[in-house]
Amino acid sequence: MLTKLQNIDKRIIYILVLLAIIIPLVSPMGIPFSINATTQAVFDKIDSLPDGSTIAIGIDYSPGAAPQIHPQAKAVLNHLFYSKNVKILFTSIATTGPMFTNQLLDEIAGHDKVYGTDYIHLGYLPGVETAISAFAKDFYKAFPVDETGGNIADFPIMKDVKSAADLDAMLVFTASEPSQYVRQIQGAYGVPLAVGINSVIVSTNMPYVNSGQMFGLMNGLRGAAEYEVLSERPSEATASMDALSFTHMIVLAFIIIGNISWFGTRKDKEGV
Amino acid sequence: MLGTVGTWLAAIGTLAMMSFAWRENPFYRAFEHIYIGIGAGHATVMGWQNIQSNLIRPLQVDRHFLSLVPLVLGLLLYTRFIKGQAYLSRYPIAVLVGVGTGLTLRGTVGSQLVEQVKATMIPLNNINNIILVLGTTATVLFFYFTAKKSNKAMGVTSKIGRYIMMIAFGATFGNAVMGRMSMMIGRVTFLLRDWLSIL
Amino acid sequence: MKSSTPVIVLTFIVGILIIAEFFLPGLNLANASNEVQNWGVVIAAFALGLAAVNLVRIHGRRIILRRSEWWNSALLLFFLFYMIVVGIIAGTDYIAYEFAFQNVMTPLGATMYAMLSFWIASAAYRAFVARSIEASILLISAAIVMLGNAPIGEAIWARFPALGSWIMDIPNTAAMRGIMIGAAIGAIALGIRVMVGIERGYLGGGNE
Amino acid sequence: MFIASGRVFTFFMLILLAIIIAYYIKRSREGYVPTIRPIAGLDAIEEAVGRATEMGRPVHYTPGIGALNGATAAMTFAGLEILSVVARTIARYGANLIVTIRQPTVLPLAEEVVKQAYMAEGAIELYNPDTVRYLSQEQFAYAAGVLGLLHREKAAANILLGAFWAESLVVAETGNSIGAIQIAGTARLTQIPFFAAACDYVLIGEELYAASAICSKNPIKLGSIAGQDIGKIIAVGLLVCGALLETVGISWLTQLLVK
Repeated sequence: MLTKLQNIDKRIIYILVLLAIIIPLVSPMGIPFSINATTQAVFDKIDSLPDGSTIAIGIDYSPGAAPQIHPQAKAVLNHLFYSKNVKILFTSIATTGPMFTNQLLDEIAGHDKVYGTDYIHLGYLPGVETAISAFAKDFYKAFPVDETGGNIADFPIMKDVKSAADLDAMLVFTASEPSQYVRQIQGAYGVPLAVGINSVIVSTNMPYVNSGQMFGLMNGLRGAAEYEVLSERPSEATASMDALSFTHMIVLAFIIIGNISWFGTRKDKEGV
Repeated sequence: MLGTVGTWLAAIGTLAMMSFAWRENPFYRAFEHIYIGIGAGHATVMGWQNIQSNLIRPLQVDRHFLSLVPLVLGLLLYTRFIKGQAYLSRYPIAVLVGVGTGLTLRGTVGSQLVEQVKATMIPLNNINNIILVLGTTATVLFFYFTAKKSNKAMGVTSKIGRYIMMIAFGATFGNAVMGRMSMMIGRVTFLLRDWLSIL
Repeated sequence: MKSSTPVIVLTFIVGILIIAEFFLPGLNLANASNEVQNWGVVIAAFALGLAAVNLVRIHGRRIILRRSEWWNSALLLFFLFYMIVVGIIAGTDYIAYEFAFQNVMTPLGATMYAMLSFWIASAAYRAFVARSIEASILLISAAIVMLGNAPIGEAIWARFPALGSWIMDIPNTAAMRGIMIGAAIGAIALGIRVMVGIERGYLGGGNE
Repeated sequence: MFIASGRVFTFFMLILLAIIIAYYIKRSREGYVPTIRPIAGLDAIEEAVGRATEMGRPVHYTPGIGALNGATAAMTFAGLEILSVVARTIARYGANLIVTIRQPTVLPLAEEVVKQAYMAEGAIELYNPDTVRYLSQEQFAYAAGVLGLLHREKAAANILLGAFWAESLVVAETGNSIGAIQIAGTARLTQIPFFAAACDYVLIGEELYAASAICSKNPIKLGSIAGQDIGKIIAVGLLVCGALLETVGISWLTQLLVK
């Protein structure tokens, strides 16, 4: 019996994980959750940006990471476009970034902000860290034209911004290497930086939060749900929290099963 | 109409990929190859756009003739197909390697060494700070490669280093569970809501 | 083989330029450094062509020789050329391009990523067994963080999120910092070895 | 000020490290060979190749998915260095090697490394131009390709050394399920736990960089490792002194670092 528990077919685990997602999505229970301090910090900073500030938003995730990060970006943009008067420059160092930026802008449509005056989509710049360092140095050189092909000097939003030194904050949504922005934006120009990232890279980025190099951080889908609650716009991320609970229970249950069976059969092993 | 076709296509692709978890099968193989093809094609198009904006535009519009240098370097990459001239392809590579090493050196010292050391220079007046300082020290010393085996002090610190790394690896793994599950929630939501309209 | 000295010298000069620009603004190297970094971007773009040649060679041969399941290689090449032709001629915002991007590439990528939920569950089941002190530490720390993340953990014990955050903030930060410091020194040493031409993997191996 | 403010200390730290490493390289040129503790994963490479040869199944190797012109470049270089040793071992045994590549810029390097390795072993006739395969620059398309490949080719060994992101667990868990011997290493901190859970041997952080020097058995590279150890002592010394000074309320050392 116990030996069987040690060698459960992986496919049974996979099916249970799927069920743990499907069932609560179909009939949600609404288990409450608390707000993490790092998400609160992102919200507080954005909420307190004075009118007329200029911020840059880096949309750097790929389709793979989108389910975790896209809801974060959407929650933040909803907050910015509907409750704040802040100028926003969208940039990207990921090939898939511009398409997600367009998708985000479509999804939050209905606001009164004007393209070119309140926000601008500068598009994609290749070269990864080199690209960040290049646009931080000079927006006009790095992005001579915006995503729509217009000369960026013709847009009123670009009038008083030349380089990263003119930014009041930068937010980056990425699943790869936020430290590049720490080096090139926060480190080089002292611009306050916050990131929305997928859960797995949170632990390696906590040192940057603790040392103050990042003023805040959003952790995966939960971070998105927290931001939705903070900005009083509960949406898709909030709805997924139950499924998150159940899948965690499945993983923990299998860890317990693995241990019980190992300890139960250990006697036999020692005999061998 | 096109939207519906798109959703069906996306749903079929999603199921094909997922079917790998059950077993490797022809359905998965077909979509694996489609995905590789599209991904590589997309990357090539992005590369073409880079050449447009960083090479052709500066040459044509700004008359920035220094851009001829990367043009030549880029073309030299292809000398590897010419017998006897393949060594020329090392020059563009040397530039790439130089840029990469330069960025590594200048970026790493500050943010991963000095900043981290500085962040750990904290007063030892509470248990958290003590754990931070001792834990960081022990972990760094775990990687000391030239220590003699007989060195007891090194043995103890490296053991503490191992334990504290185990805490970190467990935490990172546990924290990743949330992210990975979120991705599957995203896919299932797509199948149930956008495709089957159940939600 | 031609001498590799000029190549190493070139690597060294480019590397020093990038470093000097960062630390020594007095030298006014910013323009030169930007220019060279831009060259890197262009060269990387040219390399995509090499990569496409590799794909076409390997899969073209599979098709010509009618290797088993050659039709998969044909699918691959078809979609490769489809994207390249449509993307270059009509542009990436043309509907035929966006359609493939949004309905094939995006969902396939998201699904591959999502499958990690399966692998992570099976890996946890297999690996998180308290066989030794180290494995037990790993297991306990993972379990606490999971209970801290899932809203249901809060329902079980209100302090789980705080405990989970503490593990992430203190011991985890300590270990990650330690590894980071070590790895930084390792990367610097490797970087120096590359710049002075001791490490020549990029020249196709071989020692000094 | 000639040196950028805020980077003065960092600059001198880089110079100091460079001098120390150069000094040890010089010493090893004069015959000094440091004793270096073994790294378990490295010794396992030969065993893995041997097993693959016996079983008549290929070895899969990847130098990671990191780009050349970015901050993870060093990991890719380390991966390529070790590839040259692995490829030589494989050429010697006459086993079959498959190298998969995500970054187009890494492709020509990997091809060159493998070819040179076969030449060095006098086995150029065994070199197959399809050994090094570019899959796709799209991260998960690359991962999907590796999955299919591992399954179809039934790799006996799966060696992953370089910079990895989320695909690490996809590849390692599949390798585990087909029973391949797995050796993985990266300095990308977030991925180490997954390698630890699914692989037989893991090179953690700096071990990856050191491994490239150790497996080359080149005394000059080994010398630089002794230099790295001095660097660690300096870092720890600074850190401990700074913490102790902060404890008694003195913070000039902490301030010095931000100069």
